[in-house]
Amino acid sequence: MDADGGVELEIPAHSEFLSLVRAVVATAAALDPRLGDERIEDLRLAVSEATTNAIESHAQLGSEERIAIRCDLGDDRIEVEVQDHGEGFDPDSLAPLPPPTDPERLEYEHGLGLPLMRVLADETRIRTGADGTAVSLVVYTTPPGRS
Amino acid sequence: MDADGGVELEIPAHSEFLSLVRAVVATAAALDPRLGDERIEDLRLAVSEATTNAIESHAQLGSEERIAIRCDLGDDRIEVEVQDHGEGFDPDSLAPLPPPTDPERLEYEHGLGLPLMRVLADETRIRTGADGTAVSLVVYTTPPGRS
Amino acid sequence: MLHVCGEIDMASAPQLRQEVVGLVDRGEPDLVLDLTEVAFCDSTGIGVIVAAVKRARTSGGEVRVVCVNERLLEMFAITRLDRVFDLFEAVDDAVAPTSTREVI
Amino acid sequence: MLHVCGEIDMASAPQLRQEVVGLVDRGEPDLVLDLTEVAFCDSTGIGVIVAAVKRARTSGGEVRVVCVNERLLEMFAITRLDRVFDLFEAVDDAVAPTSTREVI
Ligand SMILES: Nc1ncnc2c1ncn2[C@@H]1O[C@H](COP(=O)(O)OP(=O)(O)O)[C@@H](O)[C@H]1O
Ligand SMILES: Nc1ncnc2c1ncn2[C@@H]1O[C@H](COP(=O)(O)OP(=O)(O)O)[C@@H](O)[C@H]1O
Repeated sequence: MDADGGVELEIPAHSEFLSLVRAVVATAAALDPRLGDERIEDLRLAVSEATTNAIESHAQLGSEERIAIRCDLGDDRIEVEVQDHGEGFDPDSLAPLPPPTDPERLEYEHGLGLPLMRVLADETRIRTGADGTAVSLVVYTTPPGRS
Repeated sequence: MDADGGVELEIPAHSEFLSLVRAVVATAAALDPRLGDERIEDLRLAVSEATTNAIESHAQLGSEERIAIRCDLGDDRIEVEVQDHGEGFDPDSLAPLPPPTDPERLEYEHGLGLPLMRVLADETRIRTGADGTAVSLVVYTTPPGRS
Repeated sequence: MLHVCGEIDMASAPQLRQEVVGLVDRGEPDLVLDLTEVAFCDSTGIGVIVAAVKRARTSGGEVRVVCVNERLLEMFAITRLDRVFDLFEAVDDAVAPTSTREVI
Repeated sequence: MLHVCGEIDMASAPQLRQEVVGLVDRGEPDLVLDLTEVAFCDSTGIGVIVAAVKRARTSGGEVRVVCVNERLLEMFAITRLDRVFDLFEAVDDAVAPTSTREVI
């Protein structure tokens, strides 16, 4: 990710700033004329999910540290990275959701964020450790694999 | 200005990011329910002017450095600071605009930004030097002088 | 019947949860949740709807979700929740269950 | 006549300047500049209008600015430009100068 070409936003880890993050992502994405409204909306929602998780991770630690959101407008993609200083997690060990036919399914009010991000973004990368988590969400602006 | 309570935005010094700055300022200001649409619009325009000057100052140096915009939601005010790394200027030695009755007035396409900021914001502070300029724009959320 | 409008996210979900669960608990287990005017909803909002459905079913009732927003319908599809509870195209469909039509 | 819409700022001003100055230079010194649909305009945009007026007057013409947006009218007042050129409430007023009415 080119650190100098993009937009960087830092917010307090409070849910009232989520709407601001969404506005920034939508406005930054709209700078690329190739991206349609649908894809902007995909990215906006995915970033909102990632930022919600970041805010939650700080709340769990009682951390007053800030959360950083970087938007990079690349040649063929928009990449948004959401970085927190929470205690990290293991994405591979999350319990899968029960199938919709299982009455247990209604016990799962949570656990929808990551599955949504993975469907909405063209690429989702998670780097996580004891110092925090960085989630990268990529939406292609040109059809991939054509170069 | 409380460095930890606010929103911080960094943008490349290019005019295409002005609309993003305006969106951030308007969304951040709207978080304070006491601020009406009119005052949000005042702040949005004032910050747009300050950011335009900041972008120009980098263009003059050919600088690829970024511009920082900090929004702080205080108890009785919203303060936005626009900081550049241009070569600074002397606000006191700017030539005043000719009066509107002077035909010369039409020679002045520029020089409107600072006068506008001073009218739109409740406080305008400029710190400037050879390392750059920081313009602080304050809009009160509660009537001042009532405490 | 509850008309929800605006944005449902982590900031607004707690209040919505209180309202929805409160309605079900105060004896409205057959709740119509009208999401027609919702401008934005993320997984936190979806979680509130799941909570409402669960609560209602526990009391022998059902929550009927009215939703035309394509983005929201997509979210219900991605999370497979369209199989867990019924979605209606219009409030009238949800209120008169004999003439309802499912959207997805 | 030029209808301007959208946002006029440092990003869009160069193109607008080219169009406006081009029109005046190509023999339309009596230009009507319709700002009714302008959503945002800052001092860079105001500068373009000043440039157009100057250019037109040099050719013995005049630019008539149509503007109802309160914010923009305020900006013309703060910069005292409402005294430098005339502002009109509607395109019709600007086009038929005998029946015009000044806004401020
Ligand atoms: N940034 C993060 N920091 C720490 N834990 C996280 C982070 N993102 C996700 N997680 C963990 O992964 C789980 C699943 O996340 P997600 O699918 O978004 O659903 P939800 O946030 O609703 O629980 C979370 O409950 C949390 O335990
Ligand atoms: N951030 C800044 N860095 C350097 N010079 C500045 C800055 N802001 C303003 N100036 C100087 O002050 C002048 C007047 O600024 P302003 O009133 O905003 O009008 P304009 O930008 O249209 O010239 C500018 O032309 C510039 O020389």
